[in-house]
Amino acid sequence: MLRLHCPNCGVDCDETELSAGGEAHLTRFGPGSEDDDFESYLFMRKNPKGVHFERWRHVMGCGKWFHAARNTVSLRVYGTYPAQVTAPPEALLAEIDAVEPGWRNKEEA
Amino acid sequence: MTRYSAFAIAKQAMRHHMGWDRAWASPSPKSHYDVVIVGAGGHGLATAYWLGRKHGITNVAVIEKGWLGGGNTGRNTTIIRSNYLQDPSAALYEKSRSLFETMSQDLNYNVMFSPRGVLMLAQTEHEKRGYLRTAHANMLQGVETRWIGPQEVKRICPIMNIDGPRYPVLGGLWQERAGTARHDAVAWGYARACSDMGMDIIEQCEVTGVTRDGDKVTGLSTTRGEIGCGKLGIVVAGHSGRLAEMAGFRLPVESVPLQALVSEPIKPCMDIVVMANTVHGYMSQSDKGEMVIGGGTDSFNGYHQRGSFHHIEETVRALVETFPMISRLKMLRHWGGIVDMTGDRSPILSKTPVGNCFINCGWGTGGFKATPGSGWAFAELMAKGHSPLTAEFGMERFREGRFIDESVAAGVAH
Amino acid sequence: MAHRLATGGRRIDRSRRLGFSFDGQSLEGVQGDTLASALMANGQVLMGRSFKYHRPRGPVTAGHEEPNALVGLGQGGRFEPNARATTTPLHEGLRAQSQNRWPSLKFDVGAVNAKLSRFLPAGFYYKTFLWPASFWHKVYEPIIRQSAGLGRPPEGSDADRYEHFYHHNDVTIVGGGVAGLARALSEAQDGKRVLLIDQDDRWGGRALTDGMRDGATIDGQSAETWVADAVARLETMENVTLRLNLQGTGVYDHGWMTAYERISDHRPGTEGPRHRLWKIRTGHIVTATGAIERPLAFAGNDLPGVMLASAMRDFLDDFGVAVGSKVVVVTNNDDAYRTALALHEAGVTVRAVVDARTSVTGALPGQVRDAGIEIVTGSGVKATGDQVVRSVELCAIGGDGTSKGRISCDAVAMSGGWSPVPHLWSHCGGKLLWDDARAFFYPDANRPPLGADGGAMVSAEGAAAGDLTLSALTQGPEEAPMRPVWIMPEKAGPELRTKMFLDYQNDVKVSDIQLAAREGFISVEHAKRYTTLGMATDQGKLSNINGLAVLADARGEPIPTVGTTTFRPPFTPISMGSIAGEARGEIFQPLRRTPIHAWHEENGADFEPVGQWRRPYCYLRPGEDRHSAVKREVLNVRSNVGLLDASTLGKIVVKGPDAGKFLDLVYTNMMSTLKVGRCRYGLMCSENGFLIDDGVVARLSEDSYLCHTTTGGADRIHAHLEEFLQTEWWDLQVYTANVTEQWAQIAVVGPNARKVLEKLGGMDLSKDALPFMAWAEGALAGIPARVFRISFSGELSYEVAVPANQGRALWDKLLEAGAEFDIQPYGTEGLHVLRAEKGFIMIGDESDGTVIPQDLGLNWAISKKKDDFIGKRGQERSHMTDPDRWRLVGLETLDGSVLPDGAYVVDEGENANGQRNMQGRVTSTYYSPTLDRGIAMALVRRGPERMGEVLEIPGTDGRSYKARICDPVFYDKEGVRQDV
Amino acid sequence: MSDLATPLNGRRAVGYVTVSEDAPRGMISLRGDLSDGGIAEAVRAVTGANLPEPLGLTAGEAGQVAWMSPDELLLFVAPNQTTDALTGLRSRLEGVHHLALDVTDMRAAFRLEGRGVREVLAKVTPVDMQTLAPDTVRRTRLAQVAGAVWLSDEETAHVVCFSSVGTYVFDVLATSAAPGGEVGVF
Repeated sequence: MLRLHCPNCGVDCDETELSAGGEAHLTRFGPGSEDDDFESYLFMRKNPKGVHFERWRHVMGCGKWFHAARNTVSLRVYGTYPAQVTAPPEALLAEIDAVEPGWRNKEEA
Repeated sequence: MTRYSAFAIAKQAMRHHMGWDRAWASPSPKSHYDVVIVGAGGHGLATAYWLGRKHGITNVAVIEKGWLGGGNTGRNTTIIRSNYLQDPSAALYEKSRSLFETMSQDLNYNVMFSPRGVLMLAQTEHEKRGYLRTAHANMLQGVETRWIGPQEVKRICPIMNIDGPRYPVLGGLWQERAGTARHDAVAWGYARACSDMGMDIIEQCEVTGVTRDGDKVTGLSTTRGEIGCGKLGIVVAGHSGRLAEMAGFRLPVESVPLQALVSEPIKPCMDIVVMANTVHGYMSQSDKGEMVIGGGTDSFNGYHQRGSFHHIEETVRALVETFPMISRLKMLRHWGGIVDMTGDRSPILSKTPVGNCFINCGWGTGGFKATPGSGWAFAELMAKGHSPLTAEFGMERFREGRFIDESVAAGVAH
Repeated sequence: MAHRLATGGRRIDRSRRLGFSFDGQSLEGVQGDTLASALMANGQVLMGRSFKYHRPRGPVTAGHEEPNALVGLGQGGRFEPNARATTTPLHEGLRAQSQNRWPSLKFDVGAVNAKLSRFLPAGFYYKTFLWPASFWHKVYEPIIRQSAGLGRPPEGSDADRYEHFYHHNDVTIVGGGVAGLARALSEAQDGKRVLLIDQDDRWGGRALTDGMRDGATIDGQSAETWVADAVARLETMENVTLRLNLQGTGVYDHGWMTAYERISDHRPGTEGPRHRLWKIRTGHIVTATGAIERPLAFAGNDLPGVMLASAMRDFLDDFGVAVGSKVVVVTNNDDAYRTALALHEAGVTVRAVVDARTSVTGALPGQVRDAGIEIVTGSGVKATGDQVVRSVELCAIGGDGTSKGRISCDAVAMSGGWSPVPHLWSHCGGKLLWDDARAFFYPDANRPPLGADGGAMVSAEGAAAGDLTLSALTQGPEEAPMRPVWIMPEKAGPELRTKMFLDYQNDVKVSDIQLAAREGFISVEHAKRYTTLGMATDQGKLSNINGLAVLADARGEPIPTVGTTTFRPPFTPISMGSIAGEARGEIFQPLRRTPIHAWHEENGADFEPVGQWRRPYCYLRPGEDRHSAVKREVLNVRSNVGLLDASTLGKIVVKGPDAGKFLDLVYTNMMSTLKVGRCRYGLMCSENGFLIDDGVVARLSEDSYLCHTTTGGADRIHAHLEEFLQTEWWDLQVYTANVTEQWAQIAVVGPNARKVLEKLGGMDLSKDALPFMAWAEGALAGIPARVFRISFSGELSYEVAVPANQGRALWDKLLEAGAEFDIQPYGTEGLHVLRAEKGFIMIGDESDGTVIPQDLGLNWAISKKKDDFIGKRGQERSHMTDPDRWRLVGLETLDGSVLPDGAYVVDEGENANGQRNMQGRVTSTYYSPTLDRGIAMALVRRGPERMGEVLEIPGTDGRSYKARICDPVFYDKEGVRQDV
Repeated sequence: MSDLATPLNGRRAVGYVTVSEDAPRGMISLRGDLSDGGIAEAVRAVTGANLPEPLGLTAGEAGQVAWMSPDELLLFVAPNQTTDALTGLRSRLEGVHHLALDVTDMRAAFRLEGRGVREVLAKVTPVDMQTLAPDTVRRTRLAQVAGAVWLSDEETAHVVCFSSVGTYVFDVLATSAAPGGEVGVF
């Protein structure tokens, strides 16, 4: 039963107040894009066993979307941040580096 | 291999059962096999079994990170049915269901297939239309199902409250030869049969890398050494993405925990399996007497075999409404398994972009019932490079927009 | 024989006598008894039958870990099977029944299984019942099912209610013994918000029994004084919540816990909930859950009267009940000597203490010797008896069981040592360590369950942490090391091993585990599943360690290598009712009601659930069935005027400088060109290209639109819009609001619609003032209203939206004004028929999540001018542009009959999997009252190119229908009726 | 507003906490950039109240203002003042990107009174009801639906939900407040 901090309203949300929105920072591919890119956008997911950047909506609260960095095995939450960015904040990445060195390599692989 | 029979038991009883053999051997890995299957769950073992039994390929290893049958094979609610809507699904699951009919005899291992009937309840007009559609499709697909009215529902499942008031039962889709089987026994039975054909089942052996020669797979690195292979089959529900990544391709798959629970055992009160999709719950009673209840999946990625409690709550709430008597039963235990969900919630049985490498994954919440059919079809695909049963389940379907979507009729789960 | 002593019993009040019954026999106990203590006070040790062999069983514990003494409690709507007699507080009028026996507890036919047990070893069923194939389901399985199970099923509805309760704090401490109390004090003094709970009805745990007996001191005080003092101090602290009768049952991620409160089980029928499930969100969890004593595996260890040593002294100390009058104590440790002393002091004869250790020197054995009780060292036992233990035979602990003599007795106290209770620690991944000397698993403080912040989420305290002597806190007697004994005697032959029970309830014996290992089920999970060890209702609390040790021995490996099975919640079984909570009956789920709902209820509405709404399917008049009611309603709309409560339709306001641009992205058609005051039908797709919703968009002003959605679409589509606004196109200046419930919306439909509305007065609704596909704002009958001239039936039609709280008033006024035209409400089925007659698609019927607008001939609603809209790219994929796709057509049966719902159109031949080829399916099929014949819409391969072709459609009714492909618009093809 | 109808016609249930439907109030949803001074000014003009802090509730002589989200406020005004207030807001925000709507009829509002109000709410919402400060508005889950909760004092709590589920929420609260269900920990 997760608890995530909503950066929009400042509330620590119970999982039952949230809805999950899947992997974060996907690039939308529209008309004219390559089949590969479009398939990736809709279906290919990192699905990592480890650090995952994901989207959430505080649906039973302020209604706003936000991002979270969470480990899918330990469920440790490294932080939450606004939805209106295309990449995780550097400070957050550094914090994850400190705890899980090498996680980026796993990510790239 | 000692044949199992009542006579064998009686004979052994005289010597305090000291003479039974191991059910399956536990060898060290050889350096090379014609085929290596990663994952000694039901599907992996069934694949190996049919490779040997039907295609004569017995130089096979099935390697397993943990203990055999320890993944979703041993964590599901044991339901077997084939009343699927779409042709490719109906074909695959019906093949599977028909193989369950003779599995105990085929394997000389009682897997307790119990065709007690599966009933999918309709509690809204929309759901009713969906099941009528499935009934029509099944008729043409050679799957025996029929629509039954509320009074017949009550007759075959007296503990159900069919009068609502919230969601009165409008009837249901009834598959009489669907049912349950003993999940662990399926894995054990296959393991014993594979071992008997000379295949190696290697437990406690984790894959750490996939060896390739150009764009072809040649072997595996494992915690028990290098193992070469002619062909590689990846059958590792919940961990498919990891293995695919090692082999060098990507999968349209996400992993989530799926939950289930059982009550304390009580005397028989329900002979069939009931699935109530409007209220999201399904239930059967095991031979031990426990009410076996399926819950929902978490909506976020996770590899923790726990899941969130509110799904348990939703399921139990729904079933108390449908079966009021369970309110005074007690929940004995609840647990979770990791399931792979694909973009259309149907499985992938496919060649991959990597030569000699095949993938069987994405069964979502419905894998157990497919075990023998999945193995049968995947073995054919691996042996021959093509199987009519797997033809529509290729991974290229997502790119083409050619989905096998079972949710369209009535939000069917499991 | 078991009996109540003349004195003693810390929990009972002998002056308050309580009548109860067991298997119909009237008995008496006293206030404070459990059912188990009361039964034993009446000499009744036999309380149940085991699962597989139907062996006679009495309680083996005095607490929550009890596997044997399970009974059915209560009756009717308050019947509960499988209740533990050891934790069931006695109350006046309690009715209990024994279980899993027939015809009676004493004479159980099923006990024949015990005689056949040699033929029924672990997993026997996998090896037999194989022939003939059909016999498993038809013959063998029903027999097995009938003899398995425990209690009888409850019947009908539960008479009680339940509830949930959320609690938040910094620290939750589970277990109110000395360790838990001390931790609570220290946490509270640090200013933390502390919740301290205990499953028992008193604080202090074993310190109040064993601690007092030992004369142990804590901080110089007696245990009793210290506990009372600690509780008193905690009670005065505002940041502390103390709660008894509340059992910590599950630990979940991120500091979430469940706890189970039994409120009225001991006073059935009183007001208030029966159980309350606590949902606790806490900063840190402390498990101070103590330890559980282990049985010893000797032959006959399951006979009634054989009991854990600690349980025997609990019955003595707490309830003044002696389990027997001649007791033998069997042990491998010093603790059990406390039982010998307690019994002796209470005047019960202790025949001997049999100790597996060859040298017994501790302080407690010393006291036993001083009391003149014989101590037999280096020995084990086997117990004999029938429905109660009669004697033990002594044997050398290291031998094969050769008898060294017999001691008659009527109770045996056994102790195999103690194990910390690690369940809560382990639920969320806390790891365990093995202590070889003391032979138990205990929490590894270096590998705790981790919380959301990556820190330790759980810590263990006291006995639960492995500190069994409480030496850190209490000053009690020193105890000498125990001697792990897993099989007694150690070289017992097969005959004896088949009588040594590990899992009592499931009848798993030492021989079964050894058989499993022999057959290769050497993984602990395999052994568990093969033998059912630990799968009984006590979930292995008594059996796990002994079973593991036997398995390890069989494998020739150390115990920690074998490992444990996974601990799963709940700690003890909890009622399904408590999990469902308040959600039952009327409040099972939210029932959404429109402002006109009450009228529908009062006027014959035959409802159907639509999402969480309940909408009238039709309105039944006396003597009507559904079919005739729908027919009447449809004809009345076509010829006259009907009313539909359309309030459930979604209404979303989209406003801002970029509103038009945004809607162009989310609809397939162009919305930015819509003129203020006009309406346009629009389609929405998913990124996959599939149709997800449709509805009419009205342009309210230059920068605002009102988007109508389907009933089911309101929340979903609003979320869809917000998702794209917030996470994809956040640069757009657009606000949305879901105002579905602000408005009651009533469709006034039929040739007389205008006349009815004109009677209300207030707005010019003429064709010129309000043409088709326009909307206007004003007041009708004095009620502020928006009137949309849109039609989903092909008739002259107005949808009138008024503020929801005035919806009922408008409805009443419309009925009144329409009376002279015989206005009639119509339901959802009439709505469906009317639209189908016009060939209008219905989301969920013609579309099912795999259909793109192009399949439905809706290309006219897909803008060619736009570069992008959600779904456009998806629709470009190869399968979506396949000319062989199934596309929408009308179907008319050659004989006018109605096609079956959900039927498929067949094609020649079969596919590679032997399935009949199909070339289409019926998406909507109705009897059309207007045309007096069956009409249908269908998706057919290249359908629109095949007009006039006759198709074959087999029904599950055995008929094969023939239908001709036609235009899906069956009625008023020119559309003149709606545009008048 | 000409009619003071409410979704539940003033229902009331007396348990160990009294649950009753609130008297009618006008409600206006206002979305906009709350950091834009114009919004604060317009809100003050029609309610007399200052802009609340996040999760806050402020009061003025003509109404209350509840913070709903970073770009949304809910204004409470006298029932006969809704139209005027709305008009006032819209005219003051001419040219400012915003959305102001009358949402009076889409909501049901309840009042809980008694010593156990925190406890009764703790049966239905995952919010920490023990520490929720008065005049802090929590939008959350109420049993199975969305709603908002705040306390005006230790013995008075307010609940707002969608009107279609008003009866459900009322029944859930009344059940939670029924005698015999006292928990007694706050």
